[in-house]
Amino acid sequence: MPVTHLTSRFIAPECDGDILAVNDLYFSYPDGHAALNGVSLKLCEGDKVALVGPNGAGKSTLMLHLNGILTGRGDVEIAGKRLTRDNLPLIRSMVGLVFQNPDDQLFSPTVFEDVAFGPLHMGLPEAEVRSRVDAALEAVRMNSYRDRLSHHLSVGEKKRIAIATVLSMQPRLLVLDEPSAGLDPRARRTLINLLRDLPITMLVSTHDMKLVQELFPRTVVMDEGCVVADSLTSEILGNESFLNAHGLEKP
Amino acid sequence: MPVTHLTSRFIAPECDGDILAVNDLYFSYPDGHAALNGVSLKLCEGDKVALVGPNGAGKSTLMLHLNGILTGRGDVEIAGKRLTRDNLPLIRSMVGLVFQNPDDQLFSPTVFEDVAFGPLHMGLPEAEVRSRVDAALEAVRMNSYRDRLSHHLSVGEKKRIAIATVLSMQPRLLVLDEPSAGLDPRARRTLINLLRDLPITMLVSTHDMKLVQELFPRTVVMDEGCVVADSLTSEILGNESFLNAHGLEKP
Amino acid sequence: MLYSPAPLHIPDGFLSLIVSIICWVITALTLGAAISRTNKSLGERQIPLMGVMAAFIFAAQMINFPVAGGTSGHLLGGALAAIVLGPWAGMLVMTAVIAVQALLFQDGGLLVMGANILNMGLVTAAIGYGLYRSVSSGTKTARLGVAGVAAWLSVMAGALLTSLQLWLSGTSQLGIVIPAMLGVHALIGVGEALITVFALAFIMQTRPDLLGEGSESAKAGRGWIYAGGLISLLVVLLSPFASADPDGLERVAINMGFIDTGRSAPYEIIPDYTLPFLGETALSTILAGVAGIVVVGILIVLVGRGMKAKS
Amino acid sequence: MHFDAFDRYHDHDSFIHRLDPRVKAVVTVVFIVSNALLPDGAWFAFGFAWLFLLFCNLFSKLGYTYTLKRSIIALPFALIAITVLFSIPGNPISTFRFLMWDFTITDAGLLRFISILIRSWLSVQMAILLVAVTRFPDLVHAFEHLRVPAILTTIIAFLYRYLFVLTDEVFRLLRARESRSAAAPGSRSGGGVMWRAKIAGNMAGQLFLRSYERSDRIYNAMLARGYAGHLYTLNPHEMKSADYYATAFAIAVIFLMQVIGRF
Ligand SMILES: Nc1ncnc2c1ncn2[C@@H]1O[C@H](COP(=O)(O)OP(=O)(O)OP(=O)(O)O)[C@@H](O)[C@H]1O
Ligand SMILES: Nc1ncnc2c1ncn2[C@@H]1O[C@H](COP(=O)(O)OP(=O)(O)OP(=O)(O)O)[C@@H](O)[C@H]1O
Ligand SMILES: [Mg+2]
Ligand SMILES: [Mg+2]
Repeated sequence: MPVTHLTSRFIAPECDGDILAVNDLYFSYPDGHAALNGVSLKLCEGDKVALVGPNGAGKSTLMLHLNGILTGRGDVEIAGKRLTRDNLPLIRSMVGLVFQNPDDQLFSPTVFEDVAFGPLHMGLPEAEVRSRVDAALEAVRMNSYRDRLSHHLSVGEKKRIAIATVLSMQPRLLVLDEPSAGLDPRARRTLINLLRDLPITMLVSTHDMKLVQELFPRTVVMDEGCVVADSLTSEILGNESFLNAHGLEKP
Repeated sequence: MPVTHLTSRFIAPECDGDILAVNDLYFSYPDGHAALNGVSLKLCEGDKVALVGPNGAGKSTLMLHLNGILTGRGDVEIAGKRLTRDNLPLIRSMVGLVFQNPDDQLFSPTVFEDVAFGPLHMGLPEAEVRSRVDAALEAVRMNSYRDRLSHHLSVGEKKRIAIATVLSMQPRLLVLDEPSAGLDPRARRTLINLLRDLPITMLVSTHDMKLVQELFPRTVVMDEGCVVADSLTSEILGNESFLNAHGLEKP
Repeated sequence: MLYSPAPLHIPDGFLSLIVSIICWVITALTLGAAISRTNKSLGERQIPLMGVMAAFIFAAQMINFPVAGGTSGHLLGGALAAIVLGPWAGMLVMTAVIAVQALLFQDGGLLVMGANILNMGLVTAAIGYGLYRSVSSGTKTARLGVAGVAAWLSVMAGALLTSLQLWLSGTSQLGIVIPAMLGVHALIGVGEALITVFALAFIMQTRPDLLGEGSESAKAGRGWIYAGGLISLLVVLLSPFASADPDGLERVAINMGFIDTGRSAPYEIIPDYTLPFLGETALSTILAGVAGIVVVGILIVLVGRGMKAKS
Repeated sequence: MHFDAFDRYHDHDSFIHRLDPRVKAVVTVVFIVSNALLPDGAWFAFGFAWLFLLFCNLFSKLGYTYTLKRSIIALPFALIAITVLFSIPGNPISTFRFLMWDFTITDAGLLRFISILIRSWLSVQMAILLVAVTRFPDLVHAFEHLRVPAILTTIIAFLYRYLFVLTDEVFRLLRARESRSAAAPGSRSGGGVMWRAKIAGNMAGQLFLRSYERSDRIYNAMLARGYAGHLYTLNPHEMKSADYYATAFAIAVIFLMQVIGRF
């Protein structure tokens, strides 16, 4: 399927990229598959941006670059710091990455231990760790769950705990990979309200066009490893032929 | 949350239950959790029915009863035969159950072996097994995949093979648990077309209300182990307060 | 690195034919017992369970944790598999893992697979389960503590057996291979022990039913306590002796004919085996083989007794 | 993530690919046994065995050097054999001092060391070739035909299928841990060794539970399709005349190898 390129209507909103600046990023997997073909993207403090595109577009691959789990050719800057091997741990404390499947995110027996992992790894003193865990659980409204076993929680609850595990690191940028997948309508609604209320810059990949419409003023569309549109959500959702060309649908 | 009961508007369509008749089914898990509290349900030849409800409503539990993987108190009749320990193999050949995660359903190394598993275990002769595998793969348009290894397939492809694994048993009733979860819009569209074209009675559990609207004339709503509505889809989707009361949303 | 070979997987070519064959015989006998036990005692649900558990052990071997200076601890899994699945099922699961590692990744050879299964699958499972079983009705702390010791010992036993096989094959010098292998594996064993203990603690916390009364793990007989204890005792006695006085061990081995066994060049074996006038070498070869088989036979009988006594 | 990287099969349409998997498995094992039987220093036979390997490589359309390139995997183990250089009595070749010991390499020791390496290297290459030209499920079928107990081959077939699912799961877990392995400016990050070991143990426990529960779901899926304790397969493998000829040829070559090695 050919990549339809931007009409001039789709132009990225003004932004000096003070939180995130990705510049001409290329990446191929070891098997030779080119997953990113020159991606550039900027996010400002307070932005809430949706990242959409068909399966295999490279969304998850891009997200894995934002805190250095993968490193391709090109620049990634977080809050003005270039991501290098040396400042990796520091960058990771600024970028909170939440994976699609909360089961991948939660590896400790209890909720408390999981949320405390990040702060503990950062070497923070115990009192600080505790207060951060409390604050993070408070933010996702799961304070009463701190001593529960994560194994026995419902998907929606796990999802919120997964978000808390990165909030406890007090990141400046929250990166969420398909947060609403597998949730029932009620849990999905709770999640939408939670994301709306969190006062953090966020980049969210999703297939849920209704979520995009409700929550994000700005949308980035990827296909075949390129950003093919970066514009106001209303504009992108209004252009049906463009959506179809990239395997998307109107909500 | 209190269970909202049916207004008199919600009445099951006329049906003599000639394919599936569930009568006052109760079931508790070994840990004591009562998952089904008196479920009754009838399906006629050719019906395509959606089963919706919030997480934990008991949808999957009900589906596991339909071919005797779980057995609770109450009656299950398939095509007029009461499900008992003795006719279990017969019932299992009539009810094709597809689980949510295709990785649980595809346990053989190759696609062919997986699709042949059902017919082989029904004790059919080799020629018959082969022709059924061909027909089933044809039905999901995956004939060219017969010698592929299951783990090389994409989620959408796995989903279709999973459906083929039960089609090869030529079931009279197809029971699908959340078939569209995790698919991107394009793969989802392919699946919808496939389900529309299959000339088999089916009961499909899903959280995807848009799928319900597009595909199923009749919808059954479950909550807390009971059927709380069984009616025309348009009627159910039209009653917003009822939907909200059961954690559902309009598409 | 997707997959890093562990130092216990012996490749083909490093063991002499006769040592490989003796190990295969011991392994095949034990596996035969395991298969008939498993077929008898377990329901049909066990097939998918053991298959997925084998994949679990394989995948869990990739979980590591940084120790210091670029080294990391990781899991071999023999003890853990036996503790959670019971000894016979644990052995079968480990056998499948080792076979797939050899077949698919050439991590460990085919002719020497008998030895590899013996070292990493059978002995580890016997020690792991046997010691754990002796406290399986004890407190949580006791169970975890013993599981840790058992996991550590199981790795040491694997290393000791590997060294002895290499030495008997004339591939390594005893005075070097024993301290080297045991030294390295004393550390690797600590990683094994820690992961095993914490993994068990996790399971006890989230699904205590899988390890409690009536679980698969509690079903096997008390004979395992003797078998596991006996092998552990051998390891505990032999390791320091072999490390401190390899020459002593060599003298013992020469006196008992073991050395000639392993090292007799393979092309001598075939004619000697087939000719009616058995030479001294060939006789000792056979005797050594028989001795090995008898030892294993006794162990199997002991275990079988224990199982019967229980049921 | 896709860890198809685990799959070592190379899809070509060659004479060797088409051979019955039993033939390939048996010839591989016989070849490896033959290597073990060759005496130390049987250079001609080693060379002949290598030619046989090249020939198989060529006929599999993998290219001359396919197995050669992958065969270094067993190399690290050679360290363990290094001690034979000094331990076998013979004429000294060279002596060197390391720390406080003198080491003398003897000719007999050198001969044995090199022979061990060559044997291992040849055997590994044959095993590499086997999985490159045989799909793993076919190999498992071959073992069924060769009377490996069904319970073992079934476990192996399941292991192979779920290897990919569970290793993906592990990699995602490792990735999640890595992405939260952060540091704050001015404090020592990483935690203590015990804590890190505990996290790894938790991950193993987590993986265990998920695998365990998955096996339950698989069992249900099997029940739903008529499983009642016995597994049946439709096994299309039949020995054709080409298979018999190929076996006879390979065994003859290996026999010749032994003859060359002895004289
Ligand atoms: N570990 C890997 N090795 C090789 N190729 C990979 C790997 N992971 C992903 N890919 C490929 O890279 C491309 C981009 O994958 P990616 O996961 O980033 O897509 P995505 O946009 O997140 O898709 P989805 O919506 O399905 O999550 C795909 O073609 C995928 O098949
Ligand atoms: N194996 C089990 N043991 C104990 N309780 C269980 C078990 N499986 C499910 N339950 C409980 O039974 C209830 C019904 O579960 P079920 O899986 O049928 O719900 P569902 O309607 O399919 O939900 P979902 O939409 O999340 O799939 C839930 O409360 C669940 O927690
Ligand atoms: Mg993705
Ligand atoms: Mg369900």
